[in-house]
Amino acid sequence: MEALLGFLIFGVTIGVVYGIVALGISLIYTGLDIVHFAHGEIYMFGAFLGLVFAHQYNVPYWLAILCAMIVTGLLGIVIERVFYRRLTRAGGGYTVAGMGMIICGFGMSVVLQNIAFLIWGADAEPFPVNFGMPYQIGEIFLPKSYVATAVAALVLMGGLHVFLKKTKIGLAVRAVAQNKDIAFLMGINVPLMISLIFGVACAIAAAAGVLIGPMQSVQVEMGYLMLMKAFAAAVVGGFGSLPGAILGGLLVGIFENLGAAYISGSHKDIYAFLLLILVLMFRPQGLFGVEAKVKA
Amino acid sequence: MALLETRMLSKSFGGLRAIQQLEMDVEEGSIHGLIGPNGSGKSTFFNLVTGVYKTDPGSVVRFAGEDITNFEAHEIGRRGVARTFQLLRLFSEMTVLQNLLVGYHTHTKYAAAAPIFRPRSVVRADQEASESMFELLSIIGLAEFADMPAGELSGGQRRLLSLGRAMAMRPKLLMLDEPAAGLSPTNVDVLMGIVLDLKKRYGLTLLIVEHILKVVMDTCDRVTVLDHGQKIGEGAPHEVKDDHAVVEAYLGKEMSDEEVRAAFAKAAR
Amino acid sequence: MLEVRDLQTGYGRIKILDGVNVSVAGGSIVTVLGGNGTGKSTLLKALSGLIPVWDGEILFDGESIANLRPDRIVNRGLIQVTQGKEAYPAMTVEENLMVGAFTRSDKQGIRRDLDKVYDYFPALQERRRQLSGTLSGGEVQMLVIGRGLMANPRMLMLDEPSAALAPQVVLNIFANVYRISQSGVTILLVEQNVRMALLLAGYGYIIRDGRVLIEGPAEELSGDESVKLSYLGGTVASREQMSS
Amino acid sequence: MKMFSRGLVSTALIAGVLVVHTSAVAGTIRIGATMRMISENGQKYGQMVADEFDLINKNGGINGNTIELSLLNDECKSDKGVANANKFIHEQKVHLIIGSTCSSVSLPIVDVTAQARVPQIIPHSTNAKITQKGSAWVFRVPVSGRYYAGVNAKYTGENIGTKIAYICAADAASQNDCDAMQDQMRRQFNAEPAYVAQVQEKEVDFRTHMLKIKSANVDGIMIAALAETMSRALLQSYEAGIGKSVRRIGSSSASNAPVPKIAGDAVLGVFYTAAYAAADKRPIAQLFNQMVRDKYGIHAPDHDFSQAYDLVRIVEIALHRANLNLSDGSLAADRTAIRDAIASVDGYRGLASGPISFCAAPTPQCRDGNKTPVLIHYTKGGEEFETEVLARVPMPINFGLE
Amino acid sequence: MNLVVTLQGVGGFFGRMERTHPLLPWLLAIVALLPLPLILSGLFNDYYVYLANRICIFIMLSVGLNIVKGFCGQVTVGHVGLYAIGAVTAAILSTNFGFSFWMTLPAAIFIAGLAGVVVGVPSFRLEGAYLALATLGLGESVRIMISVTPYLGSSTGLGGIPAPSAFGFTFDNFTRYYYLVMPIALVGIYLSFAILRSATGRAFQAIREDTIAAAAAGINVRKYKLLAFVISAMYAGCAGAMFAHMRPGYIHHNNFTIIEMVTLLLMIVLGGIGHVWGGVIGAIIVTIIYDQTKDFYFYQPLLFGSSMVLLVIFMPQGIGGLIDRYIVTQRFIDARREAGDGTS
Repeated sequence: MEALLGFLIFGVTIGVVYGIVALGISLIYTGLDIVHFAHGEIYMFGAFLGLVFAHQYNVPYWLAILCAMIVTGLLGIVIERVFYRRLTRAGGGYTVAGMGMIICGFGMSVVLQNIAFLIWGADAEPFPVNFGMPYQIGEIFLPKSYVATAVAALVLMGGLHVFLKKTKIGLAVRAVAQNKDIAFLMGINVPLMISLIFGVACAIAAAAGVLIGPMQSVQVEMGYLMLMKAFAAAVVGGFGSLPGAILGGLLVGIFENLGAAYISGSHKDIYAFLLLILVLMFRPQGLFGVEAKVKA
Repeated sequence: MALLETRMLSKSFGGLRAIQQLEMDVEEGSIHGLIGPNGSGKSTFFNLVTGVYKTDPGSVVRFAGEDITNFEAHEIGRRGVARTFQLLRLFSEMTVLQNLLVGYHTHTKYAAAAPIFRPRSVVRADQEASESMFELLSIIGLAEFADMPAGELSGGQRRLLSLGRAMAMRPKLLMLDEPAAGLSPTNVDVLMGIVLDLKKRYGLTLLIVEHILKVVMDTCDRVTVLDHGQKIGEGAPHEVKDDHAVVEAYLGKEMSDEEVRAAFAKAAR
Repeated sequence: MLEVRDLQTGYGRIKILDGVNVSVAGGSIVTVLGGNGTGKSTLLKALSGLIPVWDGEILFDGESIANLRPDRIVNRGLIQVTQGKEAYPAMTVEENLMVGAFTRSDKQGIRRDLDKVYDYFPALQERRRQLSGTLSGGEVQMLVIGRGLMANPRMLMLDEPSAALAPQVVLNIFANVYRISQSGVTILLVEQNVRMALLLAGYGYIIRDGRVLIEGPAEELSGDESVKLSYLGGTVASREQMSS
Repeated sequence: MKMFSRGLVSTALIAGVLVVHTSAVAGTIRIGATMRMISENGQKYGQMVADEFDLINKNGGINGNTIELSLLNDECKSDKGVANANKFIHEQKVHLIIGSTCSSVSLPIVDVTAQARVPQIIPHSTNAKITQKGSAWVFRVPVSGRYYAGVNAKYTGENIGTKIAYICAADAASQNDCDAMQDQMRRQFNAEPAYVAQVQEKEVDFRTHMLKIKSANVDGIMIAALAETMSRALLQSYEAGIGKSVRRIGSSSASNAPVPKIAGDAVLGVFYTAAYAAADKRPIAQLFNQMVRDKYGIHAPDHDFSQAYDLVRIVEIALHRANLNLSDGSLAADRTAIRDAIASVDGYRGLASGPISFCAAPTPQCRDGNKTPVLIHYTKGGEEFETEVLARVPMPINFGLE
Repeated sequence: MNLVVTLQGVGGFFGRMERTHPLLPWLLAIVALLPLPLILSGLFNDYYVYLANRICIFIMLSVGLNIVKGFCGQVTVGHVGLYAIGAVTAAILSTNFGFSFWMTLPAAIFIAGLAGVVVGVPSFRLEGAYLALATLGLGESVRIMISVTPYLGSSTGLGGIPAPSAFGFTFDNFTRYYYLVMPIALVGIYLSFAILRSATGRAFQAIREDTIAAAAAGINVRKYKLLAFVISAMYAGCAGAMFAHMRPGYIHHNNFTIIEMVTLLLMIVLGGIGHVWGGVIGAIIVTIIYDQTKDFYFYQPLLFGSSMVLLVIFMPQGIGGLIDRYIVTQRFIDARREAGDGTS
């Protein structure tokens, strides 16, 4: 029983991080209609930037998260403006919009990874943050970093929710996400909003990177696996659905930890894909998605 | 016997009932018109018959006596139902000839895996196919564009090509979804001339959705009028024209111009 | 107020409009008529900046707005109301209306206009907290018109507000359009429903194959035999035409 | 036309890249090295190897000949390593191949060098199979995994206990360390593993395993993984609440600098076997530590550094001894001469804790040069980590082969 | 202008030969390519023969990928998984069961084909990015399975895969292996052409252009999608077997990672998605560039990644598309001139 609870805790702590990255992926998908295959590298950049702020400039951890979010967000906006903008403008067709976006995403991820390597080197960097002694409830061991991660994730989600639902800009962002032409006709500066969406998505990926830093250390190659898990989370929760992304992240986290615990630990990374494929096959709109936005 | 029959045909999208218990017969050898206001369910009807959408339970679609309800689209095509699309849906990166050959697909005389080894029979079958498609191309007047990508054609030529692609299937029933949309009056005449010529040549049955009333009235033997997914009138064109329910659906309550103007003025006050 | 001169535009390589001339006087209702695929919607898209103008001139209040970004055109008070099916289904009615007011920052004015919209279309007020995806076709059409009004327009361009609606609803909507025009908003109405449009408008254009074919005062057009014969399709036939 | 000119430009660019390589020059000894260069350490070992050969050249070269080193990256991928080896052999016509750092790359290259009859000397691949293939052309400077396991198992069984959990990462060296350790525990103490977890090479989340290990109440945890993976596992073992009383046993890569750097205090008490200990008190070791610190900015060199350094020295010795013609026609003879010269290296004493000796027979006994693992444990974590030598254990030549 | 004339001339020459016998140009091509190892080792050295072998394997992979991706328009990024399956099948059958190459090759093709069914089934319901995600997951799962299963090679890889031999002749060095893989690659290209020009190929293309219209034209969309996946999987399986048996006969799960997939994508993007020759050109150019930039290993990913991004943005049709477009436009202008403006 305690073991089960332990596995659940692990599932939830990693799940919220999956969820946050998935949130960004979903946001980009709804906003720009692209599945961003380079998002894992954005997350990695965020983690490194957080590290730079925390250790080179000795910024407190929470502020490092914020700084990393801002810088990564700006980086995302530059990437969107320079590269994706052209592709989204080029519009339909199987060469450009469908496959092209995916290939461009892969290319971008290779480029970003290489740039990070050239800046920070290939070795993993520790991200020690002293949260103090873990909580101990009976036999269950609950490190404070887990709690901090969960809290930060909740704050992020809440912030994003408030931003989207309660602010005027948030309303515009949703309008752009749902229908760009109409948003344009309502006087919304759509290109700006798209950049904003991309920036916000990148910023929250950065937050995820900084949050996971103390748990898993920071490394140039960290993005790819996270991307796969976050994709799984986004699809499981329903692509484009923001609460779905978080729930999907939790589900993927719990599913793979329970799978690792009770089926076979060696195949842990396969479980996420398994869940992804099962959901795609039997409920393409995702578990919480209202309507599947399958691209033709 | 009717070539195409629908019984209790229904389709809802979410809460919206696009087609409601539609009963319709298309007689073999006839030209059947389907008219109705925008959103009355004409395109949905096409999509249901050709298997693009799945029908609601209880619906029956029969073609040549066979129940084809909810068959896969290609199965229906294989049985001799060809259609055109309002948005044409041409294979624009393929050449004109290839577009037709795709239509001819169901008549290809070799198995899908056979071309891997490309035996003589395959080569010969391909040659025969190309020849007969060239014949069709000359009927619709696109022979000289055979090797051009379909995407490079002009608007009128595209309409002709979409007609040709449907004809390449050697169908028994040809369903045309607004074939004349966007054409100039002379081109409409040319197109309808070709359609009638094809009908005579191949003994087709035609089902036409058209907005240009003149086309429907001039060419159709029988007309069905849809409104809000329901059949509100059917008969020969001249009968339909005078049908009270039809007129009602198109014009609403029979208000005179003055009454309408009065309603406007009242609202403004 | 709006002056379109020799407008040419299209999609990709395909030219849709080949020299269209339209002019709309301030405070009037002008209608552009034509069947499917004649280029009516393309005209509106070019006017609101959604597609590039290839050639020609668009003057709004004497200033060129050709190839401006859509939001800049909106800022000048020229608002397009899209077809009824294009609301934001995942937003509530009120949120939809607030999107329309995005460019404005005067809270009181927005409040006033919101009340005005609810006054025009009381059905919307009843459903202001509902997701707009649950509305009926007529209500959605009211919603998109209301959303256009929220931008405080000086000129409103309506794209087929009667499409796929029951006659009674069409009458209601047209009556409200008339009311809006009476409040001082210039209206450009693009329609297939020739009879209703000509009853509402003062002046009409009929376009076909990307060119203006006939133009004139509404009464003249509705009396024109050639108009009846060639352009009045299924949805637009009047009683007389059906039986002629 | 615009598109077309764009195409022309692209084609021209591609053609520009296809530069023809300079052909080989007689009078130079050509050495090709393939390593995993996209990693901080790999980069630095590679750099050190290159620097050391440069130094030899500056000091007059080998019997008047200069050494030309070509360093390529294999990303630790066998197909790329094989391609590099083929490039060295057939295009650059090298006399000697150094590499690879990764066992899974060295393994296939052994076959390539055996077929092409080119001597190959390996800086740090520990997988025992490399020399068991019986190639007459391969030499290994590092300690073979079979010796490490023996020492580790003996220490563990005698001092800690026999109930051991294993976490084995899916890279060839770690897998080999893990398997050999389990095997030795069986042989020496008749102890079956208490828990075995097979994880990805770059696994990031071990907590589920740790929780299961925790409930298994083991005496020790063997973590066989590359440095970064290992340090994550170490950290997470504490997160899961496994106390200090459970000893952590590292595979040989525990000696790599990233482990204490990333794991911090979690490395305290971790013990492992390696080929070199920075805590070595010998003057040569102290000098080496100083050199690495000054030149490469590394706090303390790990055994991969020392092995790379030893490798250069052994190659230097062998090249001095070999009777080389270095003409175009003498390539095959020169290669054989170098091989025989390396095989004649006997009792080389360098940084490694014991002597390194090779002999002519194509057997592991002859080709696993270093047979003296050092048992080390960490006494301080972090970037300025400190270690302590527990024991030096010269192993019998045949150990682990029966 | 000259280029078009030359290309049309070459095309015409091929066409004339093909009319004599459909296989004639291909036999001639094999004959023409026979002395290549001699030329390469004479002009450069043996290493380039090795490179030619690798190119042949990549040609099989990219031509196969082009069938499902270029012809049929299905976005798959799990192709390396199938390649891995082919390689592992060949390796296990030959080392554990002693099968010869002539048995392992068809077996690898067959098993990979079966796996192709598994990868293809999601395409019934998924399109575009969703399909990409599903196939990415499947491909990566294959690699993970291999890496954690000792029987499939796990971390140490599978080694000792024997060189193929026939009638006492062993294909155990580059030059000899070339005479095995070159004809196979040419057969692969030929089959790809045969498929493209047949009704099957047209069905693939029709599905790519418009699934609904294709179905309305009587094409069994599911059957042909699956067929495309299976055929392309068989190519991958064949490439896998060719890779496994090539000296030194060693495979490792590291050879089948996402980076390899990205390289493969670059090949077909550069060559031109949907053009048979595109895959071939891409495989040749990318392999050579990769090799020639080996010395700049720190910047190689940057070069490859950015060329992918830039290609997609500025030259989405690739080299093949560029040539095609040029020829077609030329012909279009001619046709228009002859038709005297026609009906437009």
